[in-house]
Amino acid sequence: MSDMVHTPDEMMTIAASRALKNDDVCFVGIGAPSAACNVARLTHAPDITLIYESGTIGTAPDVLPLSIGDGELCDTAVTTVAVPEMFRYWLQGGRITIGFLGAAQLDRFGNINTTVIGDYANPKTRLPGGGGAPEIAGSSREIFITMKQSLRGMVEKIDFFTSFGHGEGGDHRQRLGIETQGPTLLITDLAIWRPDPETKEFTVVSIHPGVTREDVQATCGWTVKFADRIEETPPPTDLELKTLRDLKARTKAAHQGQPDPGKAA
Amino acid sequence: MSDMVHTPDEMMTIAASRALKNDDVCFVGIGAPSAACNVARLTHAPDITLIYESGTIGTAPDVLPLSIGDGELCDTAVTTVAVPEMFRYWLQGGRITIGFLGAAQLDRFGNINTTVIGDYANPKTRLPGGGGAPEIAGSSREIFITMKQSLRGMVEKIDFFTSFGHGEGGDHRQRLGIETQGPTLLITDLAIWRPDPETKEFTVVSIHPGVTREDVQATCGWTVKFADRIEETPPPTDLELKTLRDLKARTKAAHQGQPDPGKAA
Amino acid sequence: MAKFQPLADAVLENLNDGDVVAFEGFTHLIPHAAAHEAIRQGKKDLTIIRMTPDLIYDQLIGMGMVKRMIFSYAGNPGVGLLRRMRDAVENGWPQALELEEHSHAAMANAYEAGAAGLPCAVFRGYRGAELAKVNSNVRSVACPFTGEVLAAVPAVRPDVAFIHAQKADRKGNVLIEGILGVQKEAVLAATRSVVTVEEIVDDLNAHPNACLLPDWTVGTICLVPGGAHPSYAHGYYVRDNAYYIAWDKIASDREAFLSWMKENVLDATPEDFGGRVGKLRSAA
Amino acid sequence: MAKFQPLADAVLENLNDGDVVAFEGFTHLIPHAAAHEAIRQGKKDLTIIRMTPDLIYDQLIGMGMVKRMIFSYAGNPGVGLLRRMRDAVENGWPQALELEEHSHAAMANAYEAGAAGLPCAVFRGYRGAELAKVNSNVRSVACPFTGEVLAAVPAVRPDVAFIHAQKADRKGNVLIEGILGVQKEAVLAATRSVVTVEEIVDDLNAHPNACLLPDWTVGTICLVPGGAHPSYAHGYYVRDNAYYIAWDKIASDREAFLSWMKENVLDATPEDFGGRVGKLRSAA
Repeated sequence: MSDMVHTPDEMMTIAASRALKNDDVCFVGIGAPSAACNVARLTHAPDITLIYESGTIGTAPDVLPLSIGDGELCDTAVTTVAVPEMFRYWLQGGRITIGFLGAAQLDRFGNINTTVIGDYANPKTRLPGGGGAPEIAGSSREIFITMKQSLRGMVEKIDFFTSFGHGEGGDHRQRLGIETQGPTLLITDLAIWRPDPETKEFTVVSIHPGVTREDVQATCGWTVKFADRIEETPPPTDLELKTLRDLKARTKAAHQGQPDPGKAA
Repeated sequence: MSDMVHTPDEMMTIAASRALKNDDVCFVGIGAPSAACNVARLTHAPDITLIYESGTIGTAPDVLPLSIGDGELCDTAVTTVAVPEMFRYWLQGGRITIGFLGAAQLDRFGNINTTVIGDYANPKTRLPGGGGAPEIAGSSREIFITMKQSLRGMVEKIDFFTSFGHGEGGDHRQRLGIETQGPTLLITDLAIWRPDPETKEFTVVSIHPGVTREDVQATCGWTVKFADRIEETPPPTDLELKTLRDLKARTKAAHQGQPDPGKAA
Repeated sequence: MAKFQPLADAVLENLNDGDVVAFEGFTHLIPHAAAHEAIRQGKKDLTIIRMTPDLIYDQLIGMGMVKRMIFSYAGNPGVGLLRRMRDAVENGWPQALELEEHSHAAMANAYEAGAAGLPCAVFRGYRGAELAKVNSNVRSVACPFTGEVLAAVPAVRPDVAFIHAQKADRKGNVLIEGILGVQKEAVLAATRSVVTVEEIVDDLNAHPNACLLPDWTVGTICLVPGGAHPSYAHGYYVRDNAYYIAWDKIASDREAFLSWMKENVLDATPEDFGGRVGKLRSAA
Repeated sequence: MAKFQPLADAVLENLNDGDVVAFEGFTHLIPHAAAHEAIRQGKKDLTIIRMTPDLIYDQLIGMGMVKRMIFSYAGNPGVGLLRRMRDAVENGWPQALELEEHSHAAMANAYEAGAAGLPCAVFRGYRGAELAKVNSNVRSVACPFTGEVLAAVPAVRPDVAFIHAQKADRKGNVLIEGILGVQKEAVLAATRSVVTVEEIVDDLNAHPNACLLPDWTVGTICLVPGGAHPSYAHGYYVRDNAYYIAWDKIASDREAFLSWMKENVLDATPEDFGGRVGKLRSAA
């Protein structure tokens, strides 16, 4: 256990990194998933294969990319393929073990919205959209989701099904002919959740150090289901925390050490 | 006109080479088509783009390849793509102006058989099969055919429709929804043939020097149609003949100057 | 056969009001200079296509040039939303924007199908995804062997595609290296194409299997060093991440946006791009 | 994660009687050594797949190991017919051979679909071609946007694929350069794979967009210098065209064939391939 005080965000990223195995092949989204995947690579999973949808396969960036296509990803990749090949041979081909997604809105069954808040035709807020998520959710063997808890984000009913998790729960995936497992893990800044084997509702199985059940419920828009036996997430180790912070520091330096647009011209 | 005596085979290759333009993009078959395309490149069409189905685009071999994938093709190509891309982006994509085919059996409407002699299920002679021909015939803007005349080869009825020319003639291609022009030129060792604008039957429009109408009919299995006005094919020029012979000589030296299998082990 | 032209002439000859146009690039090699030239020429009623519309699409939309956008992820990657696009979708400013929205897999397959001369792309996708319900261009076919229902979307076939590449040779063969995106597909799928390049060289010295567009597949080539800025050109200059971060603020306000556009686009030229990447070259 | 093994062990562990197997190569990099090892091990009842079955398929068929062949062009390229295959098809010697015959476009698309995890490939093909009438695996789908009828064939999904490549690194990443054929697709489409290579190196020094199979996509790697002979390995040795020409005569007679096979295959080893390419190296 680390003597350093860690933030909930750091705990989230580190808990997510621990779920990844050395032989996983991860399709990595930007933000928390990218940090978690690279912390795993820099600690317990040195041979993990990280794939970004820009076509970089087996990449090992020294700093986190701001986008999914920074030059660093290609420079350090085993190979870089065109985007149609990425989606056909690599994702649809069933080669991804873990698809790592974030969410603007999430429901208890792991369905994700990153498209619109409000009505699709007349949105209150137009979000970026699904990008790779609809097929990442369908073709990866398992889906891990990571997001910070909030009443706005973890909702009873999402406004738009950008990507399908367990739908209405139970065997809904199988009924649609989807053969992959779907969301098997949710890591938030407060807890670790796994789907109930029967209902597929996300269930809290581990709570991060210093967090209470009440905290978890207070930042979740649905009535939280807790497992019979709940563990306490082991706090970040010194190595984990140092690795994450060093990575973030290198990233910050890299992203800010360049001219700004007002002066560049 | 050349003082050198040329063979009918040479006349065929050179007549075929003349039909190619500097801005053509040719999908090249092995044998006479390959020689004709390279003679064109080495004489009047230096910028012609030659594509072999092995994926080599814009190739300029110094010797004729024995196969469609000799190393020379790749060494001299502008680029080399994988075979699925070749058939999807380049042939099916409609980028080929001239598909150049040979034939084991040919009928008067430019339909080609390279699959079997006799019945498909119980063939008298099993030939190599179509390879790229079925889609070359469909996706190239025009098809040129080159073959030596013989009663065995130019037949009333081919045993198998490996690739579709003008079918039963007339608008048969359009009726099948094929938008490309199909066979527009047949060059044999005796004559040059073009399809009749209406019936699409191959019609002799030019006869090679020293060849008679009777020669053409004697080596063709259907009743030959001759155009109202028939030209005499200009004989090979010194440059054409020298170019072709030098190419063949370089090719022969290259293909024989290597160990034979009995001694190699 | 590729033609060599100044960028202004190439845009004038190739991009018309009402065209379906793709300024493609996947984080890498985004054709900013070409889009800025289109903005200076004030083209109208465009249908713009891109997997990842980002800053230049925000700019085209904010300048009122676009009636419809076909896309799969409209964000400022790693930073946030596209505020000019949001303003058009949410408030109709400066004009309403029609959206045809897909997933990345659908768009990538649709470009591939366009390059391959097919009318549609067939893939495994959209299962349980609600886009299939709001986009009538998401349909399906059944596999005639297994019965599996697969998704189908129309092929992308732009009137004109703009891309930025590292190099062309003097004949007009174009080389792209690094992150490739769907740029080769965009050019092969389009009726016309304009390629801006970092440099024109005697010999590309290309790997035999590199991503290369032969000269006869390319319409026009324009020499515009720095023309991908603030995105990057692998081997030439790095991504100007600070610019992307700063864009969020510029685009958040209509007046700030318009005055930035006047200063940095309307009153600028393609030649300005070279200077913008000066400090970014050393890190490449 | 790729495993490094002697070829005999790799064939023993990966190829079973009754398997659907592809020994792929498109003129370049044909896995002769792997096929010869399969012949020495006397596998039976194989279904063999290949776009361009040539000498090794003639040999597998002539040795009575094959019940079915899926292919698109069965010839000795530039030389003529495959005489052992003809004998099987025309005379049932040494046993009957079932054929599933396609066009190149169909096979290339079927490999692509196999690598892409699809049940079938969709393309524009077979129009007016009689193969569509004699092969029940040529079907069609209608484009749901234009109504155009497109051809469909089942994806190729071999139990095991054998290919030959130039290099692997010590981790097991495999590099292929030059004429690429459908080898990458064959490995990605197959359940198991064996790759013979010319050499194993510390660093592939690969171009970022080269054709590369990451170690975790490859089953087994075997070091077999010369293993593509009489085909060639770009950068290592040239094609032994004289061998292809000579094969025509060897294969024309059953006894000549069998005695050649005994001497050159049954009584030989993978290590013999290195010697066979000795004189061909200098020309590469």
